[in-house]
Amino acid sequence: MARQIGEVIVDLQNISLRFGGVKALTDISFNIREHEIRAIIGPNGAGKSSMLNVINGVYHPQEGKIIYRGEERRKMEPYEAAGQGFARTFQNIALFKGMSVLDNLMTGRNLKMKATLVEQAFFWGRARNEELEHRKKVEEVIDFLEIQHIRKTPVGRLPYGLQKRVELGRALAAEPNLLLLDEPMAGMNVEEKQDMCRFILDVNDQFGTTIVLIEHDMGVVMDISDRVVVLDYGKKIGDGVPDEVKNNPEVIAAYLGTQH
Amino acid sequence: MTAHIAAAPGADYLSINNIEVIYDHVILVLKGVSLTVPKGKIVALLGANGAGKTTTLKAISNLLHAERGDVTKGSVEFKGGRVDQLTPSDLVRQGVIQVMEGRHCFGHLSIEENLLTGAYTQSLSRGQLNEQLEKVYHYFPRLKTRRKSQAGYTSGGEQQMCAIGRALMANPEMILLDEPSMGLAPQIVEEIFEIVKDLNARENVSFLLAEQNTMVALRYADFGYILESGRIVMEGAADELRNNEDVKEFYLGLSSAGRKSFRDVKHYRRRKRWLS
Amino acid sequence: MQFFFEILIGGLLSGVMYSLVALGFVLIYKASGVFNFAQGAMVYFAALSVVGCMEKGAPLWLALILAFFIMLLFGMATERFVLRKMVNQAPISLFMATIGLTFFVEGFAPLVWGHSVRGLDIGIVDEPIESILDSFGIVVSRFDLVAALIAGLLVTGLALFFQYTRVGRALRAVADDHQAALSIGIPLERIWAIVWGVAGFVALVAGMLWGARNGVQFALTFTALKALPVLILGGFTSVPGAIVGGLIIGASEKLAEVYIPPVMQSVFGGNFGGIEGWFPYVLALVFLLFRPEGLFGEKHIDRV
Amino acid sequence: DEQFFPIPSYRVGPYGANGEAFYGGFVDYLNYVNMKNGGINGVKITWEECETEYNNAKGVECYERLKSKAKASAGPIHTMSTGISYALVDKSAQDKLPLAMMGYGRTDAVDGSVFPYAFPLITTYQMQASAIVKFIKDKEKGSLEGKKIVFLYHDSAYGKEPIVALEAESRLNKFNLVQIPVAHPGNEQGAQWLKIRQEKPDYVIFWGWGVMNQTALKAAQKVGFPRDKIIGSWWAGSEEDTVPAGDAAKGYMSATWNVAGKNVPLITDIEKVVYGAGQGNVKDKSKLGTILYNRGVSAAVVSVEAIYKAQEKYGKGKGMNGEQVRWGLENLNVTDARLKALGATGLLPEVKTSCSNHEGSGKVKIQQWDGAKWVPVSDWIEGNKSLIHPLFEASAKQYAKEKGITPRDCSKEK
Amino acid sequence: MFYREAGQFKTSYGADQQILPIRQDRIGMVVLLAVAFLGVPLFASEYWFSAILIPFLIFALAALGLNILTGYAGQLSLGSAAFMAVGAYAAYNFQLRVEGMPILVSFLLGGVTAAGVGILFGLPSLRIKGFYLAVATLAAQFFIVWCLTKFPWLSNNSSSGVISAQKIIIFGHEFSTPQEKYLLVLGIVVVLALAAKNLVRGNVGRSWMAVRDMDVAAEVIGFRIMRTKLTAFAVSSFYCGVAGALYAFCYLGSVEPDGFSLELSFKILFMIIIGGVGSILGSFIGAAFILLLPVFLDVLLPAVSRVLSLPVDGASISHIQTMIFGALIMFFLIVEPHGLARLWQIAKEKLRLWPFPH
Ligand SMILES: Nc1ncnc2c1ncn2[C@@H]1O[C@H](COP(=O)(O)OP(=O)(O)OP(=O)(O)O)[C@@H](O)[C@H]1O
Ligand SMILES: Nc1ncnc2c1ncn2[C@@H]1O[C@H](COP(=O)(O)OP(=O)(O)OP(=O)(O)O)[C@@H](O)[C@H]1O
Ligand SMILES: CC(C)C[C@H](N)C(=O)O
Ligand SMILES: [Mg+2]
Ligand SMILES: [Mg+2]
Repeated sequence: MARQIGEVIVDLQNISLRFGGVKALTDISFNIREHEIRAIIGPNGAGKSSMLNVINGVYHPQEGKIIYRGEERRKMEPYEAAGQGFARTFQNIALFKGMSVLDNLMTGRNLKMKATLVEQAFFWGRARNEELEHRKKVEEVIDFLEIQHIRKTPVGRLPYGLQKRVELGRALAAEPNLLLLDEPMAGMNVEEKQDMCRFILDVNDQFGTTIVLIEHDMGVVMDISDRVVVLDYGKKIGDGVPDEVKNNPEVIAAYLGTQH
Repeated sequence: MTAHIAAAPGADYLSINNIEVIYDHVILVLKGVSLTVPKGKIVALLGANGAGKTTTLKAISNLLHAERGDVTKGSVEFKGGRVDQLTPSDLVRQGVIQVMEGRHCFGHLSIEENLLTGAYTQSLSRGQLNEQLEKVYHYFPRLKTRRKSQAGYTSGGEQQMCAIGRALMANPEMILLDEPSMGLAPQIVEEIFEIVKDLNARENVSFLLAEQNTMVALRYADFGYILESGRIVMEGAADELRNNEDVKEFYLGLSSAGRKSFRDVKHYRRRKRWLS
Repeated sequence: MQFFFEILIGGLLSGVMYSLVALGFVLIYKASGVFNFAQGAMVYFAALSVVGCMEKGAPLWLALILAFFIMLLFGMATERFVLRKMVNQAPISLFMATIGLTFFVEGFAPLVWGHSVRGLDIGIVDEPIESILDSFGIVVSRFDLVAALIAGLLVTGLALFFQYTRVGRALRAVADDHQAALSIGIPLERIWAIVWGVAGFVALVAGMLWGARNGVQFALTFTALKALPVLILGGFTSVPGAIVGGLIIGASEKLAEVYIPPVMQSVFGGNFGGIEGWFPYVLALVFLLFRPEGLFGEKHIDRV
Repeated sequence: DEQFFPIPSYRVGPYGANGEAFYGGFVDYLNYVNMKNGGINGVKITWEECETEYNNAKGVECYERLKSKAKASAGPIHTMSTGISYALVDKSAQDKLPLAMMGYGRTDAVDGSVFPYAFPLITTYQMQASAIVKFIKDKEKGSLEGKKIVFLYHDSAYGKEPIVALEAESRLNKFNLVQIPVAHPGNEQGAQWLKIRQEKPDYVIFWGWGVMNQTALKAAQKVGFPRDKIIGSWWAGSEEDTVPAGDAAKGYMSATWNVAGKNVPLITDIEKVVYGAGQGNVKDKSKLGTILYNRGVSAAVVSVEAIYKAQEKYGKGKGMNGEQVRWGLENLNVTDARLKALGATGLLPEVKTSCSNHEGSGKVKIQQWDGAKWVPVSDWIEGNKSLIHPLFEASAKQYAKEKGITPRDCSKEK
Repeated sequence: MFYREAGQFKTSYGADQQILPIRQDRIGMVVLLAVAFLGVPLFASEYWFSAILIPFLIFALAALGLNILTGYAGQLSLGSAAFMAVGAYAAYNFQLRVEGMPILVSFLLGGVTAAGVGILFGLPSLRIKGFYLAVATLAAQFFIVWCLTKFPWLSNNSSSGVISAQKIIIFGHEFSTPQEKYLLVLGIVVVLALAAKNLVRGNVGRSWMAVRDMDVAAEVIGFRIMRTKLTAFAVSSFYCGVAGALYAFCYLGSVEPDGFSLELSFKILFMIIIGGVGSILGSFIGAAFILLLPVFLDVLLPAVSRVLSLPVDGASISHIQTMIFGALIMFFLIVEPHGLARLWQIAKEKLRLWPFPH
């Protein structure tokens, strides 16, 4: 394999998160290494999505530390996380429904645009150059995901699977170094999942992007991830390479069931 | 295309005849779809994203209007009578209920209240209601533990269970299930299909289910239809479909060499089209 | 001090009058997620119907009953010709449709009943209660007390209805998601007809009291403007919120009107009265900064 | 020939009921002139209405629309709204169309040297305020010293116009003036009246409009303030205000520049001639003889008189254009004799205008509501001209300066 | 001529990102502008200028402003008239108090002042959403108008709060006839509309729409919600402010605070809803519709009643008009909740497919 799994970039230590009485996460620790594909699995309501939300600052855990590249991260807002190169997709698609695919992808590049309001109003100077330059980048993403034909379509009109792909594209457009994917393959058939896996692997491969992946399809998880962490009722019950996890009896009991 | 399944005696229960659906006056989505669901059977409606599965189900349950869609041709019959002009609630009273794709729980209501609204058409006594509730909780114990939570704050999977449970509260004879497995953990998926099977066997509930998870769907269904770009391209008994080479390759991810790892699939491989 | 209490009590009581109108908004919002701007126009229409029927010779009680049926009919017609066709549309479109409805009613009501300004005598004089005036030196109007009583009854009834009945629950479900409500068989048409009927009834009560107080005329539609801050303060979805919000707004605006202008005058010079017009809104706004969903409103759920 | 009247009127909206009565009377009189006399010296009167809803922007829109039809001939334009007339003052002068503001609008437009095309005929808010003070003073046996008067007003251009005058009066007569504004629309006056109750004034001068009027009367009743100590402006003194207030209105007084009732021969004649022929403009005949109806008739009477006057100068039997009518309005002389001939004795005061005085009268009556009708309780009272006129003359001068207008020299006008 | 794009290939992203990518549309726009600048002044009557065209342009500008806030950034506001008032009064005062202030700069500063006030009243939007925000913007509506009546300095101590706009003189030329005013307004509106179009298709526009469609996701992507919303309030109020200044200077000539009533705010809201929320074109169509409809009804109804010789009195006609106005609004919302601009778009889509139905 060409890519080299590197240092720990995000280290989560003893994270606990509560919503009123509901304990979404209890004392969870695990880490994410550079360039790896890290899967999070677990039954419904286990706290997987909440974990992602903690990582990119949507939720602030009551307890625990997040170490980012060796330094403890202070409480940060999602846009700051974005500034550090975190991008993500959502479990319930969170595309901007009223915009075209192209515009959705362009939003991914907002942090790199610097033109002022007035420049933009007159589409002049920096505004014009930026727009064209970033359009080029976005077109690369479009090519990569093979969504050329729907470039100008409002995303609301797209079928579910394509929306998922566009959402991935939006995250990619930001050229992230950490990509958080929340069930990117839910609601897809096998063929579409295969495509999606291909995209994820290629991103990981070509750009070295670190990926955190939540997924319920064990085939996918076992095939493409490097390490898997298993949550159940907010607690960590397993962590390791796929084969280890697959044979962990606790994981089998809580999540996989007997069929797998 | 018009070839009907050799249906069980008792004839067609639900049948759709050659319907065409247009959204927003311009977007033609279904181009003449016909299918039937015999009484007491489970029929799977398969197909890629955007093939029109959801649209078909909504055309049956009359929820299309709410999306500015229109059935412009064809008809829908249930128990021998046309139902395309009924309101959704009349249809529910007749026993046909749809579980919508994407959960659609009532976010501000608690899980239990969500379930109770499902029994709206049923005029039940307090006792009967509780019984009904217990039945649902029996199927989905997870819901019981979250019964007092506002549905909007429960996890994706919990909401999915809530939506299915809510439909069960209406004691339906026929359920249109749209992607029940989406976002559910594997063992819950199995559970849900077990529940489907159970209801089907014990209470003779018929199902029309739109699914992406072809593997599971075909395992539980009696018949299957495959929809592509708004047309039915293949139909047959479930085991027949399961053994069809094309279906195997494109919907089950199995080739003659068995299951391929997701890691090894090449992305230049393009789908074969039956129609184009 | 006595003056202060007088203002306070007067404010609380007129707040109740606002609550009455706010209640109509809450009902419809809670049950369908529609922000019904036409509530004010409905108050006008209801009051006009009462005096209209009376002019045709009906005694008050009969006029009230007739007006009730008229409002019921109106509610049903609204559902049939407008709302039904707009199921599942964006809230703002529905909101605009109700503004359209407002215009319609503002033209329709006087066309039918005539538009001269009329009085409405419901047999309660709006004079200070002597006994209170004598013993405390405070003016409390009998009329306002009656209004408060009626409002209290309405609120209790409606609150119970929403929380504990099958229909009440269904109404709340509809507000969350029209399409899902349809999918499980809640008959939106009927539900909406019911709600609009009830809202019509509330409008009738409000119209009767406001009409008796200020005369029956076009300006009754402005009662809506008094109700809006009450509404956001109490929370769009809360029946008790409407009453509490009304009390807070009523009392504070009166106190503000009396006590703030002199202060401003001493700072800027000039005459600063008339702050009643905006004070409730600013108060509500400040309030919202701390509780964005109002006192008793439902929290907005947004999750990823 | 024809004489066209552009009428930007309002019959819907919050003040629709008032507009209906006023414009009903106005149009009825025009019709009456046509039916009874075959027009003005044979010139048939035509008119077109446009609904303004008492809304400024709509008023301007209506004006523009009607203006194009008023090229050949144009009667005075009555907007019955201070706001709209403010917006039209400049435009009408530019278009050479006479703008009548009978009992409303800019007080300083009395100065015809600066405002050649604007006519606050008969009387203005400031003169009215002064007249009311005079009335009170008479009641108080000639002295207001140490008295307290509350001025309760609609917080708009309308309500604020008289403030200067009242302040001047309070300085002159040494009474204590307390100003209390009411926010539009004025359907809540709890706080204001409680404050009045606390202030215990001797009188309340009341400048309300629309729903504010009934509400005030009801609120006064609620706090037990005697109604016969409240004196309203002439826009707060019509049946539309008192009837809905019921008992609460009894004893309330207001100013007016026209009387109510059908005992004016002209009104009965209109009823006979116009309504007899089924050509009446108001649907609800009970409006005939009300304050606002009669006011509409008086407005029409003065307008028609101006056209007679203009025809005298520019040619009998011809339609008069805006400029000519303007001259007519500026040289009005409606004497009691003339009023008598019209059957309008006592309906309105005598009017005599000139270049420097576009008001022409400045007289009001005080009337009182007896529970069923308005009864005049005074004769024509003239405000304190020497006090008030300098006030608006100064204001007019300032306006001229701001706008770069060179005032006409009135001594050169004939 | 067929309305097709066939045969028009884009060879650069620049070309693809043009405002009007289809050639027929571009030609149409040029023709439209030529007519507006050259044709109309030749043929329109004075009535058309001062009663229809000027207010149309001004309202379209205000609607554009509101559309930026409500349509693009998703913040429902009922206070646009107040921001117009700020613009009008600010421009008036700049003219009045600063010697030799060029009028166009006054308009601009009027807009800037309104933008400042807009930001102030936009602050609550960070916490308050939806209808709560809408009602809260009423605070701006009532408070601002009240301030303008209460601080006489703002209206140069006019006893009634009414201001009369100064003369419009640009480079020594006085714009006094309706025709000249029309051209001035048209010029300003065209420039600002173009700027708005540029904004909404650029990064700011995308940030607005992102926050509108899903604020959490927008923040996760890196947009700062606060800055985005406040920019929207500022730009929107700027447009409303300039519109207000034009309203006072080029249309009414004199205004009073009460003229900028809630009713006016609603009217502007109507325009964008009927025209199309989130559409620049929609603002224009909406303004035209809302302004012309009453005029049309005014002319039509009496005519109809005369033809049918129905004995309807003036008041009834007015009432019927109000009814029809309301009914039509409901009708359009039912037929196309996304507004007339959307209908136009659908028509174009159909035309593209023509003669095939789908
Ligand atoms: N409200 C709508 N307006 C316009 N087009 C729509 C609408 N809903 C669906 N479509 C279009 O109709 C087609 C079929 O959609 P449908 O949702 O029925 O597909 P599906 O088979 O259920 O797909 P999925 O597996 O993704 O749920 C899609 O191309 C979609 O873009
Ligand atoms: N904002 C919130 N407020 C209250 N409870 C919450 C909130 N977010 C999550 N929860 C609760 O925390 C628990 C974990 O939720 P989470 O969405 O992380 O689950 P998940 O593992 O992603 O499940 P799924 O696979 O079903 O998506 C759930 O019980 C959920 O109800
Ligand atoms: C009838 C109107 C002229 C009175 C009104 N309030 C005004 O002066 O504007
Ligand atoms: Mg999740
Ligand atoms: Mg689907």
